[in-house]
Amino acid sequence: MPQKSIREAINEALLLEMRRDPSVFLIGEDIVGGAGGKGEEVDPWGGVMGVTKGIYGEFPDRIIDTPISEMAYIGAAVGAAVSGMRPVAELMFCDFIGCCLDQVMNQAAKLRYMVGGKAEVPLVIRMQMGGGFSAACQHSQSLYPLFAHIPGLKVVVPSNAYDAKGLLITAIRDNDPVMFFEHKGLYDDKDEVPDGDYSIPFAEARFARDGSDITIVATGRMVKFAIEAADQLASEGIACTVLDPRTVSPFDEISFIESLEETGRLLVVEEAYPFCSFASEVAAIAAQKAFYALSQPVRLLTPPHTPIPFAPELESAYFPDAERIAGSVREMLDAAAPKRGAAA
Amino acid sequence: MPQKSIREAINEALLLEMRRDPSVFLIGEDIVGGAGGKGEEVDPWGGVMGVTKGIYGEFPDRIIDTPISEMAYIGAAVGAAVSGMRPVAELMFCDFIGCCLDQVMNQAAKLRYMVGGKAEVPLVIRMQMGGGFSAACQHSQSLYPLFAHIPGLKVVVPSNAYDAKGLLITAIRDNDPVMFFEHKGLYDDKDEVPDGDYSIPFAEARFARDGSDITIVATGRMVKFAIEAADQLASEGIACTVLDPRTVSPFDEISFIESLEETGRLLVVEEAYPFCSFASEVAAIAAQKAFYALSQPVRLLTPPHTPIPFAPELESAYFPDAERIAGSVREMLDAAAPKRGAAA
Amino acid sequence: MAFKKSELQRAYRTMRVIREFEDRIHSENSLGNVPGFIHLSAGQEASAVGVCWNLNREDYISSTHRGHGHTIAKGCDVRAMMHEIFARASGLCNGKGGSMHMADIGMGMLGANGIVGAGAPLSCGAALAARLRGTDNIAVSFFGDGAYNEGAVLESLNLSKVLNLPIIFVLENNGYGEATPAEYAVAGDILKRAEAFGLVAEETDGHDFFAVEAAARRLIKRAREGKGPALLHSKLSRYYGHFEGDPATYRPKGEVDAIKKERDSLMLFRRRVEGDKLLTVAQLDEIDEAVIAEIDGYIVEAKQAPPPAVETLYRDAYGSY
Amino acid sequence: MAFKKSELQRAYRTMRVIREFEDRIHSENSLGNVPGFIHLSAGQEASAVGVCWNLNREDYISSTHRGHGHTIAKGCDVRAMMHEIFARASGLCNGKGGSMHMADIGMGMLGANGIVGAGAPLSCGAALAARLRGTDNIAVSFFGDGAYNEGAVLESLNLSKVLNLPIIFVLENNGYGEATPAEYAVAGDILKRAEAFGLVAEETDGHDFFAVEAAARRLIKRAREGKGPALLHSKLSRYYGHFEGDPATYRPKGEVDAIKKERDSLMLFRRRVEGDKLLTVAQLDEIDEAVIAEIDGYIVEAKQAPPPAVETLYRDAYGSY
Ligand SMILES: Cc1ncc(C[n+]2csc(CCOP(=O)(O)OP(=O)(O)O)c2C)c(N)n1
Ligand SMILES: Cc1ncc(C[n+]2csc(CCOP(=O)(O)OP(=O)(O)O)c2C)c(N)n1
Ligand SMILES: [Mg+2]
Ligand SMILES: [Mg+2]
Repeated sequence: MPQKSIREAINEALLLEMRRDPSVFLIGEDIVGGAGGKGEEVDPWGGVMGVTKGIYGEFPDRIIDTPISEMAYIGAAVGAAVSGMRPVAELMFCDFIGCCLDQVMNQAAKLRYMVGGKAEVPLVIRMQMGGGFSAACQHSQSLYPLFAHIPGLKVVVPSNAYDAKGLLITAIRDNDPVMFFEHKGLYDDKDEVPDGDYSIPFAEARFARDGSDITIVATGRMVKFAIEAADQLASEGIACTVLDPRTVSPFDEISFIESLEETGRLLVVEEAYPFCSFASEVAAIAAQKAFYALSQPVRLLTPPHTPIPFAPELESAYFPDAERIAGSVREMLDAAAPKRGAAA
Repeated sequence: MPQKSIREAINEALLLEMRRDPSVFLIGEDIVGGAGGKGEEVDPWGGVMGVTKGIYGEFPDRIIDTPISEMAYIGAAVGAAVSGMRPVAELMFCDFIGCCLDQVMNQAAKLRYMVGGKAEVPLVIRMQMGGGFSAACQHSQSLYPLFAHIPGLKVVVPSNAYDAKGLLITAIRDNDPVMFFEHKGLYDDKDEVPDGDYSIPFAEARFARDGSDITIVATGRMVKFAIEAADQLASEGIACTVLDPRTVSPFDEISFIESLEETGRLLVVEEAYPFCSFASEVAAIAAQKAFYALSQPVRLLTPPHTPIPFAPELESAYFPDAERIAGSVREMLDAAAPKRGAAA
Repeated sequence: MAFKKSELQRAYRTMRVIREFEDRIHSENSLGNVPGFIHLSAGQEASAVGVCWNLNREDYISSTHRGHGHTIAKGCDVRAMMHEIFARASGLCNGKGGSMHMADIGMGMLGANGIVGAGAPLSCGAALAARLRGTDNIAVSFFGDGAYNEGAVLESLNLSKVLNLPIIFVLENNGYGEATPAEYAVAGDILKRAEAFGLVAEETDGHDFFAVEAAARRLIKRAREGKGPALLHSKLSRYYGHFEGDPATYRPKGEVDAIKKERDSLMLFRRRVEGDKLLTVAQLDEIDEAVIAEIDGYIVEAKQAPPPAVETLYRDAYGSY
Repeated sequence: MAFKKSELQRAYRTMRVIREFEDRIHSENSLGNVPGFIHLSAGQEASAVGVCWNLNREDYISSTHRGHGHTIAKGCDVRAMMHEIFARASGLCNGKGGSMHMADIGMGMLGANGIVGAGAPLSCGAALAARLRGTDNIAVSFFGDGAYNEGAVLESLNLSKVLNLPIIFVLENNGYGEATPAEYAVAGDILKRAEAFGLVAEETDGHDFFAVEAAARRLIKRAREGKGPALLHSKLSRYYGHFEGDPATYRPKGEVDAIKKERDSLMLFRRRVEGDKLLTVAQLDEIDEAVIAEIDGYIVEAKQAPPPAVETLYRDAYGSY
């Protein structure tokens, strides 16, 4: 199967869906670039990370550059969705949600409910997230927990190219507003990705590794690090399950609880802020619904409760990495507590 | 001691601090009312709930009505705070944060950190929250978990008049941005409130009831319902601790864990959305740090993961109430599981 | 434009329905019969009806917290609206939305809105959708003088011109945003603001159906022809407080009474059609009576209708989850 | 205004420092020596220096992602800035902020900003603070053509007029917001937009220090006297890509070269002061050489300076927690 990067996988998903369904269109800032200008290229940018590059050639009318007016154009995407289109809007960095949260939180998320189900909002908002670029505190956030808190939104956080394509296709075909998070540090990560169209259902977690000693839940870039750690630990005789929820909301509770019933131990690794987070949510679900399966305290490996620092040395200490994941697992397994699981 | 409503307590805190410190000023929409107009009263509104009524008379220059431009005036409050003032801004309903999140999340919350500690943002944002008025999905939210997720912000959720006054005074004197949530359904609730100034430290939970059978954590209006439930349960021989964190961020982990060590059981009652919430956070802390104290699964009593409905019948089914709290406690105590606490 | 008699009857009737709808909610509310936050548009009927007169079902409007009039003018089911006001399962939104969230997408009504200014981007989107589909449909964004200072509205003005959207912004200036006079809150010049964004802008007498209808007609025609966005500044007054319960002491004494006496939209309409002998007093009275009976019927019925079943609480957050 | 010789030297020197700062970061960045996202302001020096020429330390400015020039012009420590660029403990923000968050509150610099338009409300606040304190200090908000379409900026225009704030909005129009031409994104007329909000608005040649200085002087004087807010439209160009790494293929070939040849801010300054015999070529060359050496020294030093200690990561989120 062909190897493709996440960037290519997303580009392909967009093109395939635009070909399939004329109501799909793209809107965002510089997702083409050079609008109305005198440069030589027709789409000099294709987004700040080049993800939408090349689409303009095929669909010049269905990829729209806007002024820097997030509230207006994200809101326009909501309005277009309610009135029958399937917009895929790009919010360049999820950090910019501060400029348009209302249209997402109070309009898109609530519209269907507030009219008693008599409206649909088939909208996708694609956003960059994540650290690792020394992009500092306003361009490195992973704000999906904030969106996951809001009823009415679905939240997707792919960790690899295959999933990115299949989940984006599902997102576009979904009739609810879907927040689609792309990690800026993963765009070049390659993976086997079929050329044709395929979709991955929401709320189906992926078992990236199977192992009976511990369940590591991780999303986005953290999946990569968790896999690295698991592979290292495997060579030490520690068998880790790495569970990638893929969709944060809805969350695949069933797979998660099943896994905990097997392993009895939970480590959640997240790149997002820790407080009132998805990591907290996963731990809370365990404490509610898999309590008797747990043999020892749940552990969360997350950044500290601070903004994201600029200096590379600080930034790399800020985010969890494979080494710290492995370290946490070792500490958990070393902990004296007897395994409780089946006893209860 | 005089009985005062939360409305009065907040008004009093504002006045006292304005008298004490000339850098304190108020800014918001219609917190005076009638600006530049020809009505007879000088401050016909004093805010949509009358909380700031009467302040204009004493401080006409330090209570400022703005156009309906949340991003600009909340941002102006941030800018004034950084440049040496102590603004208390009112965001009429916390639901409106969608129009100004950037200034709160990316500016106020991060400023101190991004300049290496060489700035201070002594800003308070007062906001209404909460349901119970059939005000429907855009005027009934309790969005404090969203703010608590953001490092750099402090989040205060008072449940009674005494606390509201003392916490607001602390908030105004604090050098960090403080999000102050006022439940619209509690404004008329009365309590003993001293006339003078006093402050309540952050991260000091209040034990509203003491009891060794279960710890009920609740904030805002839910504290009232939890107390009601606890008093009812007391008459049935069930002894509940009702723990009111008062400040959600920072959270008083110490009191919380101490209480769990005594009771071994945790019920969290929240009015906010459930997913990635403060309720999840409290449960997660228990699962991490009080695991061996817990004798049975943690339980969360929250609204469902949906927007807030309009119809009174739906709304009252949506929010937890005293009866459901009591019901949950009874179910938990009826659960067969043996108390594990000390054994581990 | 020459109106047919039946058209005049329909226009008057719609305005009268709005007035009666609002007046009756006002009295029901004073009796404590109506749940939630209510903002009434009595006094502003001519603007809603005059603008929507030029719209098809396939055109979209977005509205505000003060949205009953627009919703009625766009042709939504008044009976279902009244049931919604009373929070009934049979309401327009099945009792889930209430006054601030009246909407009927199928009728081209994108919704009242609890967030000031939030309708403007939504209407931009509906206008964009119309353009992408290649239809000549347009969108209208109704908002108030207070909303003219919201980022969402201001950005939308610019966006609409950049994308040459078929949209009309209807600024219904009733002189106040809550308790704050427009003269205080709206700096500079209202028409010039829109013009500076490249929009065509016109002012009209929002109390006068015929004036509004004519101005809206011109602007909407342009928009349908792909000639771009416009702003209509509709000057009018609201009769009740900002919300039900507001004593409106920020208004000078007698302000509302004077307007009622001199510039009432129904009175002006009557004066014109009676004067021009287009409709008789009797014909108009008949409409009044019919409307009074109609609205009363809805209220009687709504009061007895069942509330939504509690299970419905859990539905409709998602199409699937 | 007649400038003293020492003033001319200082103005030229500051512009030269900015240029050299940016040019050297550009080359260091090409070598992979600079972390993070970098936006350079080479070409825009005259605007930053011309405006800040009229400010006191107690006046505040807010800036943008493209903020080095403003920060230098406001008098912040250039050495500490370079250390910040290289993410050092000795940096202006102790290595926590980087290029996009350069700030020095004590010097009246409220910060570069990673969020387009976000500085405008902050400056409104600083202006309001000045007014509340009864000083004659003012605030400046620098932003770009692209930012002129952000709600935060548009709301701020209105707010500044409503509150009669002592603030100058300096719209630095370099023709592009990222890859998007201003002609596409900014609908209508730039000056009229501000005027329609009630502001005084002027246009100036942002390449020409003397033009900018004079225009800013007029507007700032008004603001200090309590006569209200103004907008200065400063037309200029950036020499590098939007961010470091952007090949800027959206610009017509030769656009930048032509500007460098004809409208370079340093060249124009030299032409004027040499022509008017205010400074000699030798005096100006001497400044150039001194600045080159100075900046080079900072870079050499910054490269060797220690990074922030890892423990500092946990500090500074709060004053207390
Ligand atoms: C974003 C936001 N800010 C503030 C409010 C509170 N609010 C509701 S209506 C209103 C006044 C709106 O004034 P205007 O636009 O003139 O409309 P009118 O009420 O006069 O019809 C305000 C401030 C809100 N609902 N949303
Ligand atoms: C709210 C927000 N939207 C988008 C961006 C991405 N972005 C960074 S700079 C920029 C262009 C800004 O253009 P302009 O205001 O003209 O400033 P210039 O870069 O030309 O100096 C954009 C879109 C951002 N940082 N913040
Ligand atoms: Mg109004
Ligand atoms: Mg620019």
